[in-house]
Amino acid sequence: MTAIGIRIRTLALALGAAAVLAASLALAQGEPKVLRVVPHSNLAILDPIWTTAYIARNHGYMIYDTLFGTDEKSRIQPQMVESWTISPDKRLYSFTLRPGLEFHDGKPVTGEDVIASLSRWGKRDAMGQKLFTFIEKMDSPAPNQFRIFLGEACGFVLEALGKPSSNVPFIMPKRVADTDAFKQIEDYTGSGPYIFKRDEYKPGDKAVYLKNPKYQPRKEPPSGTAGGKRVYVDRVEWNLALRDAQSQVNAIAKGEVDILEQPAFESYAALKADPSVSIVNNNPLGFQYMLRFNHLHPPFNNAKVRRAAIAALNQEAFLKAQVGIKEYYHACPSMFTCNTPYGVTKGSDIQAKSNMKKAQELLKASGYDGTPVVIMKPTDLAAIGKLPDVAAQLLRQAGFKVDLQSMDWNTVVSRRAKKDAPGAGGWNIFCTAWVSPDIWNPLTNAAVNGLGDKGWFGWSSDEELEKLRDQFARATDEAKKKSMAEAIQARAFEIGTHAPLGEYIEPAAVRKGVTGLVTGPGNFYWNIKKK
Amino acid sequence: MNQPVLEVRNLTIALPPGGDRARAVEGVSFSVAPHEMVCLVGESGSGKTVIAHAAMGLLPKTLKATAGEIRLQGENILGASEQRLRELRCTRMSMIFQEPMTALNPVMRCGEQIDEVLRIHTVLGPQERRAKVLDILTQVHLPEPGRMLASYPHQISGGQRQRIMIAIALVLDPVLLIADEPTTALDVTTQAQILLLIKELQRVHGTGVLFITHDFGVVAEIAHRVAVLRTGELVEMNATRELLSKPQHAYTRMLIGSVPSITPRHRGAPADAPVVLRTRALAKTYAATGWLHQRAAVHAALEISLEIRRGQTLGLVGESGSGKSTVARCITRLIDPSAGEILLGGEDIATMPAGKLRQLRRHIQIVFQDPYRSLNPRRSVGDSVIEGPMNYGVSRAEAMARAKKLMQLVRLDLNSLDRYPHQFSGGQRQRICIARALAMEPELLIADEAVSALDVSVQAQVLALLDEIRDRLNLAMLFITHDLRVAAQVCDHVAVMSQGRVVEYGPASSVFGNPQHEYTRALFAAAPGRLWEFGNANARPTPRLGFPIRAPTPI
Amino acid sequence: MPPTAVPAEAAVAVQIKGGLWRALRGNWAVMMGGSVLALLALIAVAAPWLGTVDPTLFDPASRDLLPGAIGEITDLDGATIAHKFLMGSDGFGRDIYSRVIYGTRVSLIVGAAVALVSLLFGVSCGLAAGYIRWLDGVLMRVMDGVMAIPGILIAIALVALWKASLTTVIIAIAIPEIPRVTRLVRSLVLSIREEPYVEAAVSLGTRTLRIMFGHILPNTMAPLIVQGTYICASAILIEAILSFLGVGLPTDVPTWGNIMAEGRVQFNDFPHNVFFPGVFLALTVLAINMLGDGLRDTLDPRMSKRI
Amino acid sequence: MFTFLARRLAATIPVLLIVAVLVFLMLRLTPGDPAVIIAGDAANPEQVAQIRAGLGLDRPIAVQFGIWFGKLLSGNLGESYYFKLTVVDLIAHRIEPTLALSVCTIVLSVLVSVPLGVLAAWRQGGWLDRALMGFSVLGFSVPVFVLGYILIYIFSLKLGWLPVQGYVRFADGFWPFLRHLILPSITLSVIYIALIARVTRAAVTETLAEDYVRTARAKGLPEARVVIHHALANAAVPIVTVIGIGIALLIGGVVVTETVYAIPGLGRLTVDAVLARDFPTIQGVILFFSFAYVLINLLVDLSYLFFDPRISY
Repeated sequence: MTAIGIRIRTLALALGAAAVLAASLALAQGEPKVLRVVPHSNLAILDPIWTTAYIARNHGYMIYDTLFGTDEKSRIQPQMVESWTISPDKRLYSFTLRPGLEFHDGKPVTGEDVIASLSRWGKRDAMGQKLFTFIEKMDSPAPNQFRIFLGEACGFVLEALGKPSSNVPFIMPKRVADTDAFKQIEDYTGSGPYIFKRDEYKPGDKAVYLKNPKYQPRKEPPSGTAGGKRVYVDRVEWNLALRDAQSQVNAIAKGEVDILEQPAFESYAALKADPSVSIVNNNPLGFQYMLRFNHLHPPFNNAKVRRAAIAALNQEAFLKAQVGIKEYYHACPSMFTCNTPYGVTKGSDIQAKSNMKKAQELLKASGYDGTPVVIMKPTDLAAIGKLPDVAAQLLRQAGFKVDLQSMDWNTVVSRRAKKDAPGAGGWNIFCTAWVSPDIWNPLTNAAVNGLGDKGWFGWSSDEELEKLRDQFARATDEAKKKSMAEAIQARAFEIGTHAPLGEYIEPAAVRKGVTGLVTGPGNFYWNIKKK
Repeated sequence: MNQPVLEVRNLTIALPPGGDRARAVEGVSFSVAPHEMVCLVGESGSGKTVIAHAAMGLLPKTLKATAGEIRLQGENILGASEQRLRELRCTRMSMIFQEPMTALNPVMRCGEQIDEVLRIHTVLGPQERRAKVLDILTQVHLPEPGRMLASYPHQISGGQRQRIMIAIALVLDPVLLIADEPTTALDVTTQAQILLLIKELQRVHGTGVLFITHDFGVVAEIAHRVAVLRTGELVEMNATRELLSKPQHAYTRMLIGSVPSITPRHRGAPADAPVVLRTRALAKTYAATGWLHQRAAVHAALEISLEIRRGQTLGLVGESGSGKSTVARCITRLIDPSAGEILLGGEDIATMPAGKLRQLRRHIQIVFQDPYRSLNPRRSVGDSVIEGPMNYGVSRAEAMARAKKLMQLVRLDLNSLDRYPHQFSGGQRQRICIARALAMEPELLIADEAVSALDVSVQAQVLALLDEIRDRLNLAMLFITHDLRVAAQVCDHVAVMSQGRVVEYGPASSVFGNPQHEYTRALFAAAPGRLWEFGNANARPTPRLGFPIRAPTPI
Repeated sequence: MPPTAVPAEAAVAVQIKGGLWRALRGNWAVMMGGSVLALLALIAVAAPWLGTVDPTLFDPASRDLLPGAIGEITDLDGATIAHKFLMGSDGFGRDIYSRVIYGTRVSLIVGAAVALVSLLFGVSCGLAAGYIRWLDGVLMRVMDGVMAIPGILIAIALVALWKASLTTVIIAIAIPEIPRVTRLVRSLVLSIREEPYVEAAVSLGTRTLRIMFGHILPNTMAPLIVQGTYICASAILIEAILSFLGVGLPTDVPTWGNIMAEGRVQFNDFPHNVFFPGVFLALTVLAINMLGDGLRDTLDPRMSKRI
Repeated sequence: MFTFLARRLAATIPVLLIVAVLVFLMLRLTPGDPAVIIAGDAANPEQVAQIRAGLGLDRPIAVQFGIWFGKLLSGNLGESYYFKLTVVDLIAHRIEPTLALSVCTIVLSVLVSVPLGVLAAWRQGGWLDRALMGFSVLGFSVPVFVLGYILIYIFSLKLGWLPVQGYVRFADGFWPFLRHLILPSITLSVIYIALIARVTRAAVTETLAEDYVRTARAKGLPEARVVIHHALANAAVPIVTVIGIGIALLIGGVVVTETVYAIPGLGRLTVDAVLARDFPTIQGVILFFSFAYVLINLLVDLSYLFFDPRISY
């Protein structure tokens, strides 16, 4: 037997022995209740203030708590705040925190922590920046109290503090909140219902949250981000590796995962057919697609061309192609999402009551000289991947020349920040999607503004629009706000800041034994029971 | 007493369809008795190797014995089962092969390769086996058997490896040993030792030996009886002495006639012909460049001073590794010499830069040994021949005309210019190479082992052609060979080389007549069949008693 | 090496010209592979006339139709025409049959172009490395460097980081292949350089350049052609993998990889999205590999041991 | 022996150096600006500029390379822009799945392909030979992910024997660890088996024609012994070589297999890093894979000593 023969034999023996030993060791641990969740994208950045990514916001809701919350009816409800008073001239707001609020490291939550958290939030969030233009100073007369002094009265203080979606004003310990707003925080101590298990966190693999035993939920039933955040499971695991749509469907069918936050539209047919899986619509307000023009460069530096384009972009075509499931989408003329306080329809006839022929006439009348329109198409983001193709086809039918350029989402994000001409690495059109709370308020809706260079990508600029928005910010009574919203939207449609492309919902898929999903603009994991 | 060990009766073996002939072997009958050495002799393709493999039951599936029988001590091999054949091999009959370099398993120690036979065929314990292996190693005169046991084939010389092969074959004392050209790939001196060993072992063990060869010198040296084969048929069989001196069949006569005689032919070369090329203290040293450790520098050629005159042939004779090819390649500047001068018509081309050298290259042309790799397979014969002249501005038409004339000179029909090398035999290709060299109208033609790869009969024709060309065109020629007989026929002057040095240099008659240097004498002594006078239709035993074969000290 | 007395018939040179075509026709693998490939090339060229529609046209109404269903397609100026979806439709409502047929074009172009580019660069580097001594060391170290980086990773990085277009994909797939070709050519050149017919050419006074291109290059043709077919086959496969990973050609460009990448989302329920392009892809790569094997056995039997 | 080791190691250093330079240049000369991506969508230009300076992207390329290479030598591969972790930790997290998958695949492939190759060579022209060659050409032709989906569809969904996706760490129990690796290993090893079987067949066919095999037969040895101890023993070097070179092919397959089976390995990490323009991570992972490739081929060279005594260093 030469050496090689001996080598192979001993290798085989070693392998066999290992297998037998291990099999006998199959130990059955006591089964703690584990909730296995597949979030809608990979959790990479853990600072919900530093980035507006929705996954970071969901992570925030797990480990942090908020002063106020927004219930299912979009009304602001107290969360950490016990009681608050507003001075008659509406320029002094003083709040008292409810008792028993503690951070994970055991220290009580104080006014100082709140002030530090709010000021860090105010530097990055759009609505926060607006609010801080009104704030003179903030102070904490007692450990469980804090007061906000306004230079001028404004009507959206509570709406800002209870803001449900991106850059949510989470409350962090002062030592963490003092980190510079443009550097990511390193410490993940919060006062929310779950504790973040930092050592088990592996980006791209999994994130782990343990139940916070000392968390004292409010009495009220849970509703949106308001109400009591009771926790019925011991541990929540986010599976960050499972992003292939077909594997997700297979995994939940086999019970290897409990919740799919946002299955792909194509998966719903299979999920509905599966008896062991139920579809739960936890975000009725859903999302709105949007098509943004680049106002700096031709052809969309001319308002008439923008309106001709809006006329051609009928929402039905987009929704049918991208979502495809009748009951999950509906056209909505409003820029601030339908059936929300400011979901007005004024000015939307340009899009709602138009057809291709009208669009072609408008385009001829606009003096469009045929310069090609560069549309950026993300290849790796299924949720909005098909919108650019539909836009290209519709615009071509309307008479535009279209150059559809494909790239991954990160290139889209980096290119839309460039102000160069479309030919030199710039762009003309890109599409995206917002969760309704981000755009249902004229102040938070990034697209509806006229700030020009300092505004959101696309840089639409219009003093008239800015004046209207400023008046809206100052208005305090509801009726006045509603009429201001109508004026803003009419103006926005008039100058064609962007084209809303319809709304849709992406309900979660949940294993039969899992109940108690909280409805709201994000995915929240309190109040969930698992058999 | 001696019932024949091996009896072959009208053996017929069929070739697969599409071969150049229907049967590899046709109705061959002969027998081998104990203590007897029978030689099967014939040119390549004569079927001698096929017969040997048939006897051992090693024929590939494509060659089937269709008639006749092969009896090993009465038992018919052709009918035997694979299992039975395995039992017989190495126990009753053994075989040794031609290429010692590749006949042993390179990744297995030599001792183990012998031990393997004992382990399979006997029930001896490890100690007994080891003793038996050491014993057979001493029988084959291998130095330090202990070290030999543990060494790998690549660590020992060709001759030693052939002795290991013989040890493997004879360790179980078979009655029949088949030797398929065992010494053809060896040096002349090593070949002599192996032949002696086989004769000695035959005397001791009484084995019947079937010896296959194409070299009549070897036949003369060791055979008791000889069978001559041509294209699968037994042409003639007789005792060695009768066959060599009175060959009956015309083919046998032709074969014997083609073997050049060892005594040089007088050529009357004028001593005062102008010198074409002279070398002074030419040397080539390969500095071994081990990265971390310095291996000794190898002196391939040292202090070589020769001269070649117009109309004459200088022979460069020596065993492999003696440096004769290195000298030739230095002269043609295929490799750059380390020292010394090469004077071509007065100019020293040893260190001349490539640009200037190119003008002088036309004057020296070379013909290589391997006919199958000397011609670019992708080019027609015509293009190969006219490539040279066209390099020096000769128009295509004129070069083609010259090529046609050369085809006639080398006796090939004109249309071969349009065909491709693969459509020609070895001998024909060598003629094309000669034509290609002559197309340059060189002053010096170098033949580097130009005929060694050819059959004896084809060899004779090419040598005759070279002679005729040398006389007709009054060329100077440098003829490199390891075969003394060929050197004797062709050369006017002979230089004998050993380990990079010229040990003897003079006119052929004096060098062959009475060699001065001890190495030259050993070389002649080792040449097989020197007791016989070849060179004409039949061979005569040389009147003077040649000196007996002494096993010169191994180099 | 002592001269071998028995002439070696083993020098298996290739029968040239007349004999070559007969040998090629005789080889089963070459015929099979060659004819399938020719058919695919024909399909690629005749794509518009094979009952196909514009592959990028889609109509949300005819989404996810099963093979053989009748649906409608809206063309550029808005008119809708009835259309029989032979291979069903994808998530956009595009006709899979047309996309697969047009996909043949892209895949064959990618395969051929990658093979050409890598052979071109590989041969020139290989010849240079084989013939020019000082260049050999430097060049081969760089080639080792490129070869050490797994090909797929280079392709992914280049395609995703440059803008995704046909040329980027071709360059990205070709770059990792170049070192392999270079090493093959270099080893061939080094062995052919030692052949007597090259030394004879030197002594005939032929200039170095003429020797390189007149004697050495022609004799590397056989192994190069075989290597070229293997590169072509693996290039088509890698293009499909790149699309699958979402870093390949833009999804509106119909390639088999794209169709499968988009279709994989509903693999269990609508396998036709992946099945038809998968079959075409496997068939093409199979045909090219068989052609490669066949060529290897006919052109250069010695080559067969170097896969 | 030691001199060879030193020399071979020294030879790997220039190769790794070239790999480092190539990877660094390849990424720096591409469009797409990581600073913008990291700044997020609502950031304004000043913020982007701040981040860009923070990451040192505004300095000339040569300086950037100097800094990066300096840190590389000290084992610090820099910090991932995208994941708030050093690249070394990131790789450490993600290495186990890829390592497990690769080792299983290599062991499975070698145990299957070498015997198959030897049998095909021994019975050359027979049905097994043709079947194997057919399988090997097919193995090269079928895309890995299609094969993956089919296997999942049959063995996980329909038959329910094996899990659909995911990876269980070895520490969490050997049997679940193995169960999660069976399907991915089979998917990945198909192409690797095709490659090794084809080379084994070619190498053994060649050694079977050698003189020493004929001598072995002339010694009356049983056929099995002739094929294994004489033919296969001499074919070991080309076989081991292709296993070494095949690693590059394997890494390509790992990336796809990890995507299909949702295994959080280095392959998947590379794709995510590339999509997120995370230069340090891309460089770190590619360097890691290249270093592994060079190391494995070094081991292959060393194994020559074991397989072929003629090769002495």
